[in-house]
Amino acid sequence: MNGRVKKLGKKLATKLLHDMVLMRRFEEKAGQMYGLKKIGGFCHLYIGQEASAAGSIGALDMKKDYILGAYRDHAYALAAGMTPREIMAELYGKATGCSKGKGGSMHMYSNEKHMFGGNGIVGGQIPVATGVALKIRYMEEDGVVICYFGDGAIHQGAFHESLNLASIHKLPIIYVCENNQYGMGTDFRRVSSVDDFSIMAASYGMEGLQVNGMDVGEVYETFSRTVDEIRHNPSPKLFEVKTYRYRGHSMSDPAKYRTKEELEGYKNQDPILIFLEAMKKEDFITDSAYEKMDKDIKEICEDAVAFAEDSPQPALDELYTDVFAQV
Amino acid sequence: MNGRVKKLGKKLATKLLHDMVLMRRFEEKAGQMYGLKKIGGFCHLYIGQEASAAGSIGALDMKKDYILGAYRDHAYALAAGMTPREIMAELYGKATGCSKGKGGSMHMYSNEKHMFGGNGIVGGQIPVATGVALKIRYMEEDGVVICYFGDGAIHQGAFHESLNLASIHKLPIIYVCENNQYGMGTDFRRVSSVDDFSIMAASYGMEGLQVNGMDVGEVYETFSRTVDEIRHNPSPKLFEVKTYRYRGHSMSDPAKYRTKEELEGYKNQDPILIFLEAMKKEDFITDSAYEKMDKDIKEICEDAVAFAEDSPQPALDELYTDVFAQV
Amino acid sequence: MAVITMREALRQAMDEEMARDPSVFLMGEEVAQYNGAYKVSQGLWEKYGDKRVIDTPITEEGFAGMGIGAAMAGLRPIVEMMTFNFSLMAFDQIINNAAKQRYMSGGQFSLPLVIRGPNGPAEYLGAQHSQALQSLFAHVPGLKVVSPSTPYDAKGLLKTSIRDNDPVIFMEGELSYAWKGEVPEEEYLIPLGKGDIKRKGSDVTLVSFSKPVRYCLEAAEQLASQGIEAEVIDLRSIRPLDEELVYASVRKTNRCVVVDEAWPFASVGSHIGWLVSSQCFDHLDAPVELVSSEDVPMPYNHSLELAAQPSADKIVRAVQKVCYLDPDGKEA
Amino acid sequence: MAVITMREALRQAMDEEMARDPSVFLMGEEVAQYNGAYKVSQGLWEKYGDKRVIDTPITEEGFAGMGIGAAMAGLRPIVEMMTFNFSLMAFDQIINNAAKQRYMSGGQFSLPLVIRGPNGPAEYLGAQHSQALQSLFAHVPGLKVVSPSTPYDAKGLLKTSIRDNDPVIFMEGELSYAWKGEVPEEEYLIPLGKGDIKRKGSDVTLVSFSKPVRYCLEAAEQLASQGIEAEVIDLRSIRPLDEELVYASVRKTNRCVVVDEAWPFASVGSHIGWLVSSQCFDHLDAPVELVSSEDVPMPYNHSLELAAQPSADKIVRAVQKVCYLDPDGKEA
Ligand SMILES: Cc1ncc(C[n+]2csc(CCOP(=O)(O)OP(=O)(O)O)c2C)c(N)n1
Ligand SMILES: Cc1ncc(C[n+]2csc(CCOP(=O)(O)OP(=O)(O)O)c2C)c(N)n1
Ligand SMILES: [Mg+2]
Ligand SMILES: [Mg+2]
Repeated sequence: MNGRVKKLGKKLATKLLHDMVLMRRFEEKAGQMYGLKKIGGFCHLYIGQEASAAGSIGALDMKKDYILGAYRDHAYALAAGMTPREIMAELYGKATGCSKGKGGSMHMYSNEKHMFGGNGIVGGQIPVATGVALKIRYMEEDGVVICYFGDGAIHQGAFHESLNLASIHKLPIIYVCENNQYGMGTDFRRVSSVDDFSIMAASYGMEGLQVNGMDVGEVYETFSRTVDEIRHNPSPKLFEVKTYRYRGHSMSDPAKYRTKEELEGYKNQDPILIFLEAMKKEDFITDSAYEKMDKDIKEICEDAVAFAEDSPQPALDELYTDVFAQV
Repeated sequence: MNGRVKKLGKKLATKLLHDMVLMRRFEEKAGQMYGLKKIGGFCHLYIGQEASAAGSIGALDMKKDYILGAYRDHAYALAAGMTPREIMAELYGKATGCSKGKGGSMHMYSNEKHMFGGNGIVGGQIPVATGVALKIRYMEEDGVVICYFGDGAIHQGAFHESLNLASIHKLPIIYVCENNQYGMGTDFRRVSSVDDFSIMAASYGMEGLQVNGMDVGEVYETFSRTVDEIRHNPSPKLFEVKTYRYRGHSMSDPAKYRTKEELEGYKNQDPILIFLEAMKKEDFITDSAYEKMDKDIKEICEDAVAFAEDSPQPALDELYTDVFAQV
Repeated sequence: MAVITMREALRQAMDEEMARDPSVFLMGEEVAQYNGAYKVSQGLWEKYGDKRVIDTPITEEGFAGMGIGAAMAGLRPIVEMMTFNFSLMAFDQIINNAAKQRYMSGGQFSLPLVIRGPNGPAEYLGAQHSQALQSLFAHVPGLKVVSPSTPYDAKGLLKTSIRDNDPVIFMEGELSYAWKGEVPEEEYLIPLGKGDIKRKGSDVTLVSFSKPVRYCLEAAEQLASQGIEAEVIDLRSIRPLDEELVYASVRKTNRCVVVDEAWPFASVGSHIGWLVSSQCFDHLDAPVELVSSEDVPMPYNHSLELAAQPSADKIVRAVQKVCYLDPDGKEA
Repeated sequence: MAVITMREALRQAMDEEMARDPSVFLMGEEVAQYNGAYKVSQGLWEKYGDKRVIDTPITEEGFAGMGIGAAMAGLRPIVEMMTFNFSLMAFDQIINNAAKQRYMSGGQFSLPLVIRGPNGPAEYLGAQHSQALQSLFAHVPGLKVVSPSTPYDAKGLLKTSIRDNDPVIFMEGELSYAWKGEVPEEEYLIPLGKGDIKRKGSDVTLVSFSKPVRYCLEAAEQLASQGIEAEVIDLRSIRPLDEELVYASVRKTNRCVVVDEAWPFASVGSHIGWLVSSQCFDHLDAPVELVSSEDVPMPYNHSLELAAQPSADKIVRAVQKVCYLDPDGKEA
């Protein structure tokens, strides 16, 4: 890990650390506000998985690249450069939310920042992401799409259909199965006939790879290399990013289906913790600099909450807008 | 091939030959009646593919085993033991048809003979067949299901979902991709990222195999061995049976998408022709015995047509029956 | 009589039918070890084990089709959709196979299959997770569609549905699982296709099913205080539909409001609106009103999502309209 | 004016729009090298090549979703469903993504997407291949649904649909591709949401769309010989719906028959039946009649399948009914 951190260089490493801490603190705040009933419905937190979004989206150029994911989407939105304010306001259902309070936790969007949405339907985003990649190829651009989905989603037919389509059209897209070991309460091994999803790539004549999703350095390096390759020579890939979520599936899940030991085991390889340690060893960061970073980020999250609190509810006639282009 | 024919023995070889010739003559007759406008709609003929159905269903015990296929289903129905009369009458839409004239060419069914249907939706039968296999396992029986589908169908999401389900439940089912090289006018290589479909089995921790579908001996032997294995030790398999259809996709397809040479090339390895030759070499059949067999079969097909011609139309109130269990 | 929740009533129905008939089994996402996303299958896995309570991968098309095949082969599967929003993934299997196999085979196959799960608006979940989809299923011949509003009805109807030899789409109000009601200890069944008069009345007929029946009853209370006695008909099953019960009531009250929490266009609600309009043509004193959800995807914001749905207030206003009264209950 | 087929009119619309706008492209099964299963895309692949006329694998969910993504990113895809029967495989993508992305994103995304193909009863194909599925799409806010009955309308409406910034479900009568009609050489567009009076009349209003419009016109001829002048309204687009055109006519004729070749329950037809019943309540001299397909899966046998569908004769009988006449045209 340490050689890798050195290679990243101080600036980049600091950015990746910052992104992960922002995700962590933001999600903690969201969870807290949920507990205070400021936020309702489902709220799927990304805590534990930060290295995946930070490392992979960190390797993109969001001017030309695109991301799409499922409902556990706050962190992607942050990494794409959307503001904590507009994301928190969306969780609050406020008019200032990125989706005007009409989308909610599962539907973070920014056309401008190329975040093409969370999606509430397991697997539903996979064909859509494939279409975004088709547009890149059609327009002869050199962008890349990353499409995130879970270990539960990989069995959906939409996965199979999309990968074949992407392969025959040599589309510039990386399909990322974030295997956090569980789909709701189901250990992925119970509903899967294989335990290494990257091998599924072979059915589509595609490159497949397992990536350690607890190590942001490895994630960044792998994606950075791959994105570069795809820009010059478009073709789809399937990556299985091995990761873990610390919280329940959503806020209402007590997560009784796993042991405390298992959870603690993962927390010991916490992506932020180990990356911070490695950075310290490289003298990329000091304890006090980290504390400052964390403090600033916490303030950003507080500010996001304050912004959301103070923001207005959408007007009642917003109910009827945005159904069609013109009403 | 010859060693294989010897191993089959005269009786079995004669049966397989008979079954193939029956399919061929029946389909020729159906095509002829279609030309005479006695039959309308789509009519997908199986000519050229006979070794696949004859060899695989020949290896089943239709008292306990089951078959399901797509719309190119007349030959499966024959091999399952349904009568040429009820199949032809169904093509005519007559009350005496296996489905009372309500199903038609794509919907041959016999609950009694365990032919659980053709299906008009590409890939639609794959989950259904998986459920039939679930029933076998649930009831702790030792039957086996064969589910047929085409090279066009294998890309459907239903395929992916079903194979995973079958694998995690260790279901007794053989998924048979009859790769006749084309899905309608599309060469399978144009829409597929791999050219050997049997490798897809690996995504489901399943055994996969390519089988020469022009050689009924190889088909029979492979299925017979596999069925036996599954009866004792239930688990799903994926077989790609390489075959070829001589006619257009359906009666209305002029099949301009392939060359005459290609078609002739396959006709030179015609499954009936080569098997007949091999049987002759083994002294399992003489020319005159074959002529007699062929003549008898042609009479059976004539009889089926006469039966269909003479059969009554369904009564008009049949329109309203069979929607629900009781009306 | 015991007072239990809708959730518990549904669980009892499945439990009793599984105990009674070994060919009945349950499958779906999280139904076994997790006891169901909405805890409707609580305890069933512990009692019946892996064989009869099956956790599936997230593959609605695959396991719905698997249920269809198992039903054709003689089992009696209960397939849980975690919510009916996800059943759209399985739409081809349900419409093209479940609804048609009996017909296409000339009556050779029965499909004793129940597809059940929560349906209708939820809270703070947005457009993809908050849909009342009954109209899509009810449109299709070959499917029965049931949607109860009370624990008593839910239990009796689910038991009947499990014993029925046709595919039944059994839709449970996602927000009504905790609703309570009396359910007898002894066994009972409720036939499909029989509506129930949940409140007698002489001035207007309210026709509904599922969760909005409660809004109708609330509205009826409000109306009573204005001197209007509403008859509340709970259809309970949408297909088959108890048309005569509705017509008899409207021929008595001469006024009708249909309440359906689905979108209005080509809905069960507007269909009943047409049926009543044409079958009670000579009896109606006012046009049939439909109180539906607004014709928009469901928004996330809570005020907006409430505004999108039927409510007791909206029903009261609709009744006032068919009675030609202004909002104060005076003649308009 | 040139007389061309519906098939050719649709082809011209796509051709002209592809020539006009490089972001328009066509994809679907067999649309390119095979020129389309129903030859609607004849010649387009030869003209525009692999990039803009794309043969897809048989994966409706996959390529429909791909169209949605491409549209969100700025292209204008035309997705051909070989027939709409197969679109049920893509139902989740269409309902949960195409119809809702604009709303869920607070208006950030346009979806300039056309999903088109043949719809409605075919011949000798049985239950899975012979369905009129417009009601399923029309139920869902966020989708526009268009279904023309003449080559002229087909061309003008398809061009407008391709330029429209919302997802349009464009449904072509499978048995009407060879129908002929006049189409001008010069460019024209027809707005969505504008119905067309295909025949003027004063005694009864026939409301329909797509293929059955022709049956209405045939019926109107028969009725004219009995002294009944029917006004035939072709809705052309179902969503948006030209309600006012219908109401104005019914307020004039006081009688209405709706003709829809879909199943009756929760259909576009019964919805219009309810709309007219309630909006023209004071003008109707008889209940609104609906001539739909029978409420059964489509049988294969030809006599049965014809009996299952609307016909000019059935429409005549329905008109006689709303005019209180017996089948000989005498007062009943
Ligand atoms: C089609 C569909 N089926 C079921 C659900 C309910 N559901 C929501 S999340 C989820 C588990 C998904 O697990 P996974 O793909 O591993 O993603 P993770 O939550 O672990 O990030 C399920 C079953 C859904 N939203 N969509
Ligand atoms: C879901 C669906 N999509 C499209 C079709 C139209 N269609 C019928 S057969 C066919 C080609 C299938 O090819 P393949 O699976 O190779 O089978 P084969 O006809 O060669 O036996 C297509 C596209 C259909 N029936 N169902
Ligand atoms: Mg997971
Ligand atoms: Mg093929």
